[in-house]
Amino acid sequence: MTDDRDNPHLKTLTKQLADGRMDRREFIRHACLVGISAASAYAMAGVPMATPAKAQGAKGGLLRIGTRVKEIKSPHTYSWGGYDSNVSRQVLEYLTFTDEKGVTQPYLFEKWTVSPDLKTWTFNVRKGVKWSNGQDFTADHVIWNLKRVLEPAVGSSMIGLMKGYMLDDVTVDGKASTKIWSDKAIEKVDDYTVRLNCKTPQVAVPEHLFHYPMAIMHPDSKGVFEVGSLGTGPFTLTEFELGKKAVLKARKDYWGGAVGIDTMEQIDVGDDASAAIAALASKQIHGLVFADPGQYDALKALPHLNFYDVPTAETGVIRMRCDQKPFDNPKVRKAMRMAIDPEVVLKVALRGLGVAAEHHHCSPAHPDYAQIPPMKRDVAGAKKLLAEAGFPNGVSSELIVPNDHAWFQSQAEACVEMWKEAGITVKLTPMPGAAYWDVWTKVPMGTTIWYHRPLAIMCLGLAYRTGVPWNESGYSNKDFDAILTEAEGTLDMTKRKELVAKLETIMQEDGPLVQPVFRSTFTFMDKRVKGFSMHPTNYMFAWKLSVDA
Amino acid sequence: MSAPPAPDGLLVLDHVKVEYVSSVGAVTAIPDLSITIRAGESYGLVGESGCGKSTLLMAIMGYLGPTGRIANGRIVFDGADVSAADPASLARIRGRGCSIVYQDPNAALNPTLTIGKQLIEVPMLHEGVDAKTARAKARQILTDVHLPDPDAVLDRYPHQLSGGQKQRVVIAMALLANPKLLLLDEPTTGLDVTVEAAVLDLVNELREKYGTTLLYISHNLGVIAKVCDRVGVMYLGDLVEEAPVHELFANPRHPYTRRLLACVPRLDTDKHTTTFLPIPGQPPSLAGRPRGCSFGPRCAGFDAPRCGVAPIPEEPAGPGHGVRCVRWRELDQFEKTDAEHVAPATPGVEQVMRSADLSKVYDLGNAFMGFGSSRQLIANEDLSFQANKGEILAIVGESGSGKSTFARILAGLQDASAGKLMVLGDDLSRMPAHKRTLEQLAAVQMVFQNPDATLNPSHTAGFSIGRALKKFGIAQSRKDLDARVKELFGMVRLSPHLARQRPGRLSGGQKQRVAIARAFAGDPKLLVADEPVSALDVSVQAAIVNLLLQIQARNGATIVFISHDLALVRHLADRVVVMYLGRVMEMGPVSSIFSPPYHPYTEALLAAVPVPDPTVKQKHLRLEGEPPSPINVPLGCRFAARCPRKLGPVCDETPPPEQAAPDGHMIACHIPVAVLARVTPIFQRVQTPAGAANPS
Amino acid sequence: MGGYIIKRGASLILTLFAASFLVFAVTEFSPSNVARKTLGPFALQSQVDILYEKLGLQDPLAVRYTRWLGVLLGLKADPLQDPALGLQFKDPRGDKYFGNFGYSTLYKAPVNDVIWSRLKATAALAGIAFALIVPLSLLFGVLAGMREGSGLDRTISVFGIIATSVPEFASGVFLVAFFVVTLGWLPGTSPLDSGGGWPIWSQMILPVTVLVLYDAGYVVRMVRGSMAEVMNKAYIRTAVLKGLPMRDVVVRHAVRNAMIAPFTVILLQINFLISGVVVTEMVFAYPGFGRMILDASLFGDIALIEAATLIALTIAILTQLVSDVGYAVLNPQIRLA
Amino acid sequence: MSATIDNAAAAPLTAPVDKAPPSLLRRLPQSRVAMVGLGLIIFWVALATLAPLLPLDPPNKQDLMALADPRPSARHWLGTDFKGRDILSRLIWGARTVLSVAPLAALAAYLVGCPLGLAAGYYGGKVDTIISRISDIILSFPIIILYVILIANIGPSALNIVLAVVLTAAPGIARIVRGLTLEQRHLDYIAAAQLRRESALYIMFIELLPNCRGPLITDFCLRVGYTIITIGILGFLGLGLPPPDPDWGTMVKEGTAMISVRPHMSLFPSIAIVSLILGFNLLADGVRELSLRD
Repeated sequence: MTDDRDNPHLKTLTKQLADGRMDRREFIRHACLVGISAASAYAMAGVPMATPAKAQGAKGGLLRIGTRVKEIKSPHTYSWGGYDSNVSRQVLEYLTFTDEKGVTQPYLFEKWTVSPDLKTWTFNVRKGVKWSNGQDFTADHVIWNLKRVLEPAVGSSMIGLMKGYMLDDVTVDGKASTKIWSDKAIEKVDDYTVRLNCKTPQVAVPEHLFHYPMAIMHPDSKGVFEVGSLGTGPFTLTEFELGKKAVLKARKDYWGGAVGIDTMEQIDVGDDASAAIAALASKQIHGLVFADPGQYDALKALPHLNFYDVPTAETGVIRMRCDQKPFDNPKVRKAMRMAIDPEVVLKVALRGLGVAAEHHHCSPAHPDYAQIPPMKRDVAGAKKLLAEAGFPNGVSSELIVPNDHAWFQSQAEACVEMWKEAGITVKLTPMPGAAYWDVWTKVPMGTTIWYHRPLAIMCLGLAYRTGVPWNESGYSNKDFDAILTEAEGTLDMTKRKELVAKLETIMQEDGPLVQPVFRSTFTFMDKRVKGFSMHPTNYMFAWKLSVDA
Repeated sequence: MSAPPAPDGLLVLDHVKVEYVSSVGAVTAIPDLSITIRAGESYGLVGESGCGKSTLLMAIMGYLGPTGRIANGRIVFDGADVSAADPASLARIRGRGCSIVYQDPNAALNPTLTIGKQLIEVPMLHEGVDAKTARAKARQILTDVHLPDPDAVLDRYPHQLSGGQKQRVVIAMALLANPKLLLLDEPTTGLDVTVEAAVLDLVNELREKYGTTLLYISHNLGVIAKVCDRVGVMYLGDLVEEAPVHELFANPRHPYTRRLLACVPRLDTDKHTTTFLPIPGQPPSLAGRPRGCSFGPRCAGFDAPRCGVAPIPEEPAGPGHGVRCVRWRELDQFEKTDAEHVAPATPGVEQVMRSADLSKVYDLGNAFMGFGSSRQLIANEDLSFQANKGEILAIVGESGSGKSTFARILAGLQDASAGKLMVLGDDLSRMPAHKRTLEQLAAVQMVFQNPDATLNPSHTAGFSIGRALKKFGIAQSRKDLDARVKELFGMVRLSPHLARQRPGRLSGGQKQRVAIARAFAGDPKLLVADEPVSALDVSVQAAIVNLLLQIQARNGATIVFISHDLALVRHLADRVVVMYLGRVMEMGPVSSIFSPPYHPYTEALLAAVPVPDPTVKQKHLRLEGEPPSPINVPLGCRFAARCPRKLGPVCDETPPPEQAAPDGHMIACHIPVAVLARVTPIFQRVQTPAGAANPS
Repeated sequence: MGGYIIKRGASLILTLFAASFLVFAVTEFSPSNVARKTLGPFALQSQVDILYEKLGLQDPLAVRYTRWLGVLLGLKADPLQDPALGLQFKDPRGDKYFGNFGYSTLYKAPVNDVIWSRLKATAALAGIAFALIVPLSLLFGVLAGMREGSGLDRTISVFGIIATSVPEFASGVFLVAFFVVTLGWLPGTSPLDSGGGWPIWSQMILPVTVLVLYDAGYVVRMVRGSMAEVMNKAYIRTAVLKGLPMRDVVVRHAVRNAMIAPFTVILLQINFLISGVVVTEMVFAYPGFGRMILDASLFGDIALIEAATLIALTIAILTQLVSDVGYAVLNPQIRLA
Repeated sequence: MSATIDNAAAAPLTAPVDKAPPSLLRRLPQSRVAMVGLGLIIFWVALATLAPLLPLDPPNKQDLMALADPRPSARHWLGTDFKGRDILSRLIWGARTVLSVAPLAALAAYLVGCPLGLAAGYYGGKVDTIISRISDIILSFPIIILYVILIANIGPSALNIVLAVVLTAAPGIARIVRGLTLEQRHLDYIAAAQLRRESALYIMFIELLPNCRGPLITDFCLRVGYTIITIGILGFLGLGLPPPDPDWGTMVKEGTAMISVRPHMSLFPSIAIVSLILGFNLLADGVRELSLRD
């Protein structure tokens, strides 16, 4: 607790909390980010800390989860947290832990402190953590992992995430590449202390450390994860068959305590929505990693299942390429938004499991979300705008829908119907998810998955700032960029929210996106499974779970 | 016939009525038929296609299929009523009492079982003997039917045997059951004439040996004359006449029988002396069976009140001779014995076609990538003969003789490998149709064998004639075309409205007439007729032959007539070429071919011809085996391997010289013509009934 | 016979050659490229570009095809396994061996690690289905064709035609609704894993039923047609008129001849069962070959598609060979040449 | 040397000459099987043709009221799908797609396959070898694999489905036509045409092709049925025609997730598919039986 009181950010935060500029939830989240322990943060916020779901004690037994069993060999280059990392997650752990409420807490890092300028982060490695071969877990292990994910040749998506504050652009053999900005960027203080010296201020470093490719591997693994791989986690992988199943056995000597189950099996149920339902109905599996809105009604009808959900900032952005006709005209883009009633999309595509959005990619789940007047559906207004833009007879375009998110198509279909009334003709073209990622920054109109991110400004910065790699729409607005930069450097929540409100307005008026909904992620589990809670990014933590006989 | 069943009848058919039932109702195939066959007798049933003779056979075997049934009457075999038999006793009758020899031995044998397996089933089933005994028995029977190397045959599959061998196997199979009655359903149809003769010899021999009763069915009066004691003539399901064989041929009493006999080519007449008397019209469908006499509508003596009201009763016309005709005594009043005689064309001296050393060799496969040896099939070799204007040149030979190949080269459907083929001054040997000028094409046209394949089933009868007229530039406008088509239909005696019918609605004879009209569309100088009548019933055949002769008499075309039927050739040819395995054995004017000196092969052919006259006795002369494959031809004389008069190695090693005999007669043989001339004629009349001409 | 085998072998190789090129050419139309697929959606474009160049993906189709062929024949090392790329792609068999299908970009594993277990699973499914389809179709086909037009014949024919008209996805879906959801008698998916309390044999029932229903309908009709034709043949009449009882006629004389025509068709079903089970595998989440091909095609995993195509084609052509040989055995009139 | 064969034995006597079988089409009513099949096809063709005139919801219209209870009701006779769209309307409008794409695809395959088969059969030799070899290669492909690979790569659209059907079906058609051509090539009416120097094209298309029509009509019906299955399978595998326009296979697929609670969503589209396929299969069967009766 004493450490917490010394935290340089504490004063600002408590002041904001006291002034009412920051609500309690935001306070706790920020306090934790800057290294204040969750217990202290909750105490200071005056919120009783929910007892974190504790392991149920070693009851033994088998847990079977339906998923897709994909390739898992290279955790540092995983491309999606939903499937692949859920196998390794039970073996390989992360330095921090962001809970379903967005509060980041210590994990393999026991605690941390950050300098007032948010550039120097000092992390303390938890003592007593042992690899599955009995070896102690130390700072060297952490540094090996950090350096590895930032090595361009490895190809980890951590590069994209940490590039802004850890990497420099360089040219290698005439090709754009990156390198760590300074030799001292990753610094070993002692065997149990690691320091990150950032190029620019960054508040979200601990959250980034929970990003799914940041799994902590043993250096001997050379970055390969397979049956028998060393890990600090509660399980070891004993069996793996691609596309079929993965079997994980509980460790007896896990540092975190007793593991609720003996064995976890992840069973591949395929992409077919009905196969997963059938597997649950016949009790071949206890639950799913996550379920699709298309499965909701059927699963709800199965009496032996519990429903779990959590609101997220996950969304499918229908983005328009601002440098291609007719979307080079902001009036057309706005008309596209005005023709949509987000409530309809919410009902049709998500069965109401989510919230209506306001076309600016900032979610009420984000702490820096600012409430501005929502865009009302206005078909006449949309038509008028189109006419002003020089399209009195409406416009037409083609919308690419990657087919790996079933609800995207429902969303698109709902939108198409509404656009039709405004004289906008949109042709849907489904595309395999894999193929979409090759054209996602090129097609005139596409639907892109944006997973939950803890802050609204993170989303805006990743996707809409001029020239950033993931700016898929080619959107470029100097005012927007300037306000965004200002917001990122503003720790004062009230001020930041004011800035975010401006950003949101720009998005609604000028932005490149139609964004009707944020979804809740949800799943169903057998009632015999205890201790489960839905994580917004579909992560599973099997050691917390137990299965009643 | 209608007499009460004789007590000694082995098989008694008593007022049998057979029907076929279909969704549209029952059709009567046999209205009311009674026959009694006595034990030890050989009874022949003769009639044209569709007359119900095979139906009758199947009724006797109790095997009419799901749609057929015996609607009335009884079939009593050896005291048991077949028509009322339960399956078990029916099986017993089939297995032990009454066996059948089928028309097409290729189809009658199971292709996937060895001969042995198919044979031993019979004794194993019906005599309960073990496989070994049964096999021994089968072997014995195969020896009886004169199959060489019976043990090897037992282990062979049907496709490894020749047609004649298969028919012997089928006969053996029938005999294995020790039947009292043997039913033979056209057992030699489709076999070469020399093979046919050998099979008929066998039938006669076995009959003597086992004393089996025979019921022999055939459309071929010559065959019936050879093997039967008593003959019944069927028309449209009715037995119109029944008599002992000599009586029937000597004194036919029914108009149909008489007409039928008048259509059969005989070896003692030809086109100069006789004209066939075809039967007008065509048989009605079973559903359209006329009232009264079934032959009425086609009969010159039809008298409606007498013939067209009630079923015609049988009347006795002599001892054992019955006839179903109310006017049989008045026959001479309406039956012309001599039709309008058409003078045949007179051959000119102008040469229309001449082949010189014409050869056709097929390369049988370049085996894949040089594996296996490449083989040659010599279809024609060194053919040299000619045909003059207005002449009918017949080419005769058994299957594999190469006569059709020559026809196809001549018509332009194939080209020759070597030699010359001069037609009207042009060498066409290497000019298949697509290289010939339209004039050359029009000059040589062809009539094909199979009436069912000669017209495109998708187009009307007039269509291809119209195309030919257009192509040959004879008519272009619709009107001209229609007029010309009408004219051609008139020429072949077809009603012009048939031009708009598709072939499916035409009879075989009508189709062949259309084909002739088509061939004459371009006014050909040379007509190639490849067995144009061999697929037709004898009465239809007669009409087509008459037609060809008439047309030829009118336009003087030369006809190259390909045939296997020596009697028919005797009737219509001016000159004859006899071919064997691709080579000419003998050629000359028609009369010289049918009298000594004979080439040994021609002699054997003539000895095998079934003569529709039981009073003619043929010299007994049979060939061993069957024509060898044209792939491995002997070096010397092609016929040496089967020649009954083979001299020795010289025949095998040296090609025979082409010896000239009088009248442009040529015989290719090592035996001098003078020696060949010292043989007795093939045909001898045993007892000459009044009025019969001397056979040549 | 030696010539025959050489001939068939040459035609097999030629077919595989042509087909693999065809597939290679078709995948050209697929959006995205191997580099992007290898690195995944979140890799930076610069990373993708580097790999793109290193793999020589800018080369013309023919060059890339030759390279792929070289890897397959063991003449060239698999470029994706080059440690310099830092991709962690390593085939325990080495990077240069005959039959190296390369690396699956979808599964991020050597194709040889992925493909054979799928094939085995599908072979099990197909084998059981085949083992049922053949006797069932023969029995019903013979029964129906034995007496053409009889009540039994009509019933079997109508059932056959209905069965072939119900696509596998429809029958699969309704069998699940009935036996899994409503009755709870059978498991709804077939992961071939007994952990969920359902023994593996119980997991095979529904997929096999779906396949048998769809396929047997077709084969029954083929057999029936052939049988009916044979029953009209003269040699059957010969057998009947020899006095053989009906049973002997059918068993000894008809069945073998009736098998000749459908024999090829029956063997072709192996072909269908190996690859055509994709729908069934989808419905039941069966970890098989068909589903793998679908996944690979959707992802555009060229190496896997090529491998699967070659294997499926080889099976198809070998089946054809077996059917030709069997045909010759059944039908003594045929000589292999 | 063969003579007419008097084989009136087991079968009824040969058809009377003056009453030869009329064309297949006119005899169709004789086959109950064919009539049932034709009835099913006509039923769907009629519905598809009349679709714009029927008092139906637009097929893509989402009835938000129906989301809560999508079951069949007076408003939506066959219920709605889980996006609130009227299933009856989608089935009828979907029939338009199926009934145009499937026959069109089969027809296109015939346009390619027939000339190839005719050429292979008529010319023989090298032409035959080349055409047959290419056909063999394509026919060796397991058909579904070929469809999946093709459609997954060139994308699902009506045109591409037609292309895929042409590529996969044309070799089969060519093989059938080749066989039928070989049967006829040596028949005398072809020789007769050659003897009046008809061109090869004329012989192939005017003399040979019309006589192939019996087996080809049967094959065409079967192929349309099979194409409907294929389109359904592609839809079920997620390679169906692009949304939101109704595609039967996709409808089944979308409904399968709900099968346990809302069976109507996949039941009705399945019945529709089965009925239409059955229609074509029955018609094919009837036509075949009729042509065998000749």
